[in-house]
Amino acid sequence: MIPMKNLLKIQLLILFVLGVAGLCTNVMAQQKPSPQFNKMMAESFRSEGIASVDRITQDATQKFCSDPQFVSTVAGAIKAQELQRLNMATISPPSDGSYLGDWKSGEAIAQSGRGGTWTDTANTTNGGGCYNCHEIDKKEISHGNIGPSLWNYGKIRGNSQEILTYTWNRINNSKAYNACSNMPRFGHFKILNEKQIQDLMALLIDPQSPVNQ
Amino acid sequence: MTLARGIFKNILFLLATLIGTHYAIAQSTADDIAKYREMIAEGNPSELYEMAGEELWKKPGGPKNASLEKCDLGMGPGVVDGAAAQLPRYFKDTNRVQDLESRLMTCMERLQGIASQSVIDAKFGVGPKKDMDAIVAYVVTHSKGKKIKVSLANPKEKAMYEMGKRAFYYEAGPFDFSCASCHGSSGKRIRLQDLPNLTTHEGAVAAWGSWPAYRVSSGQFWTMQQRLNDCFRQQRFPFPIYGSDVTIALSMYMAKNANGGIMQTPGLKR
Amino acid sequence: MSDPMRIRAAEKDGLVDVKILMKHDMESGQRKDSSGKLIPAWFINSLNVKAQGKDVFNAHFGPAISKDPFLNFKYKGAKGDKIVVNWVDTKGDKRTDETTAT
Amino acid sequence: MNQQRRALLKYSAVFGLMASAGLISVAQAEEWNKAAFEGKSLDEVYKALGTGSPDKSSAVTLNAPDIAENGAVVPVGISTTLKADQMAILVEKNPSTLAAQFFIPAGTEPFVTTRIKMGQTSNVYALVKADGKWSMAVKEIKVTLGGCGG
Repeated sequence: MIPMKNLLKIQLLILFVLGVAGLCTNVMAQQKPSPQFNKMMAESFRSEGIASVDRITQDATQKFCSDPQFVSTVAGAIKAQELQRLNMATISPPSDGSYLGDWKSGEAIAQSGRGGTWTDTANTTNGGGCYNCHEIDKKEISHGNIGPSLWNYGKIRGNSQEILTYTWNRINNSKAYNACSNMPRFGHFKILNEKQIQDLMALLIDPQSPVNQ
Repeated sequence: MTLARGIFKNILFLLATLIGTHYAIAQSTADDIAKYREMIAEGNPSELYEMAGEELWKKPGGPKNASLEKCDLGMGPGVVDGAAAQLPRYFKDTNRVQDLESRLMTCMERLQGIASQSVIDAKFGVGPKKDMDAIVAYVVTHSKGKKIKVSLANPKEKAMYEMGKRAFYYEAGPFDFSCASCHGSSGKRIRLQDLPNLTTHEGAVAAWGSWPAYRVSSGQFWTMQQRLNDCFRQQRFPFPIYGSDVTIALSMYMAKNANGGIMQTPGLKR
Repeated sequence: MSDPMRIRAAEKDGLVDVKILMKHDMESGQRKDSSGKLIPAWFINSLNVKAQGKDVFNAHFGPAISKDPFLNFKYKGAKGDKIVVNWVDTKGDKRTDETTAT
Repeated sequence: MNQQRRALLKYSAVFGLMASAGLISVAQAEEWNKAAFEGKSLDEVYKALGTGSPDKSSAVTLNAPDIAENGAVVPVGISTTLKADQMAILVEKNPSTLAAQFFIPAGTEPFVTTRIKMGQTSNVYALVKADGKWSMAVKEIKVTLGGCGG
């Protein structure tokens, strides 16, 4: 493992290099607002069940990430840092001070992709849908690859406070580390509750979890 | 220094091995899935919808008791062969860019007197949408093997493409998903389903060229409208209105990216 | 009212390759509707195929045959054979369609 | 013994009624084996079909994928080098074990392909009856969870 501080340094270095290159070639601003586009989006959707039309409204992070050309510029990289700080500020540590719950429940949460659609209800128990994108327990061969493999997550990284905090934060609000991460902000948007996140943490980090065998 | 280099080498080696084994496992699973798909490929139940659709196309129906045989899908009244491969396109009579379903709604309304709203309001797979599914199956079967060929010559077509591209990257909702979250890079999967990269020609041909399709998981024939509807559902977006501009814009974006590819419609999907 | 089948029959080297697609929900009796109620079983349970008036294939199905059933078999025959397919389901609905071997 | 005969009588009565009502053609009147199709285990189906315990045979081929992307549609084919007059597909872990039974008249190839539903990963058996004796092939088919599960 490369220590976190070094990672930051490397990131800054990359930023600097990008910056120099960018100054010469890349003068790019955020995409212009398009009234025609906004009109289309406003007229093309309707509310259905729990999925109401206000979901079309974007927050600052979503707006930024909808403009991949700008994201790839220097100005974009600077903006990303600012949004990451903003997202980091939304995270609270576990209220009972405990990071690890029950890995068995965690596995069930990782398997379930339910919740949040117009065919769900407010009472639907949401899943994390983790296997949609990640390999976790190797026994589950039906896993996606949009995110990195989490097999042996705890075995490789251990369970230091640094790892606990990082993992907790990442599940709660992945955009605190990567403004345009593909991972939903499970804590921030209350997709999962604190107990569910503790259970997922256990699936990843508990030495007893099948993930760490 | 040398120690650090040694560790670095070790890590590299470890990584290579890890990736290697993982790749091997993933590959054998992929081969098995490919065999499964090959085995289900013959006998596409879309044919059952197509048969029903041909009848609906030729049979007088609706309040005006007329058939759809004079419907202009862009290549002249009644021309079905290859029509789906050139949609969406701009239609002068409606002054709109239309995809297959929205164009068929125009024909059903004008020729047969079936109100478009009744099609829009119907649930998928029932009533007028059931008829629509069958008619779509019939029309797209007659574009099988044809080259995808949409035009951006008309400014409205060009504008539609640009808005489709913008909509493709539009991130919103409680999951922060855009179309690009799943379909913006190559070699990605959800569970075991390969996700076509719709920003590339290859990926766009794979997707646009194989929908509409019969889905074995639901045992239903899905039009592109329904395919997009379910994408938005899983994206945790609100409900896209049937035949609305965002669905047509995204279709135009995909079709344009797929231009030159071959239509394999109707497809057969998991 | 049942929907028509799609039957394809092609002769090659003295064998007629018959492929049949049937339109049927094949409800297993295990599925629940949106209100959580069990949907009763309802499926095609027998199928008969004749070529030139003579039995060439019989099948009995349980509830585990997929929706919109597919069947493929081969018999010794010739181009121009008249093939008639009959099915009956558990409610007594039935359907007959025919084709000519090519 | 008595009970079995009574059940059989009752069954043929229903069947006769169906036949006379024209619900089934005479050719189809090869009995739909209710007991077999309601069997909940391999043994129950073997018993109802009267197969004894079929031997594994390399002459029987079960053509099916190792992994099914969707349990709702699993392609399964049986072929054999034996002179088969009956074939059957059994799924060990399905609620009803017997999926299909096929009758092969002389002149028809001992070959069939269809598609079955599987609730979960299970052993699938292809049974073939030739010269009055049943033999079989078996294969495990994995059923995976597909889609986003939403």
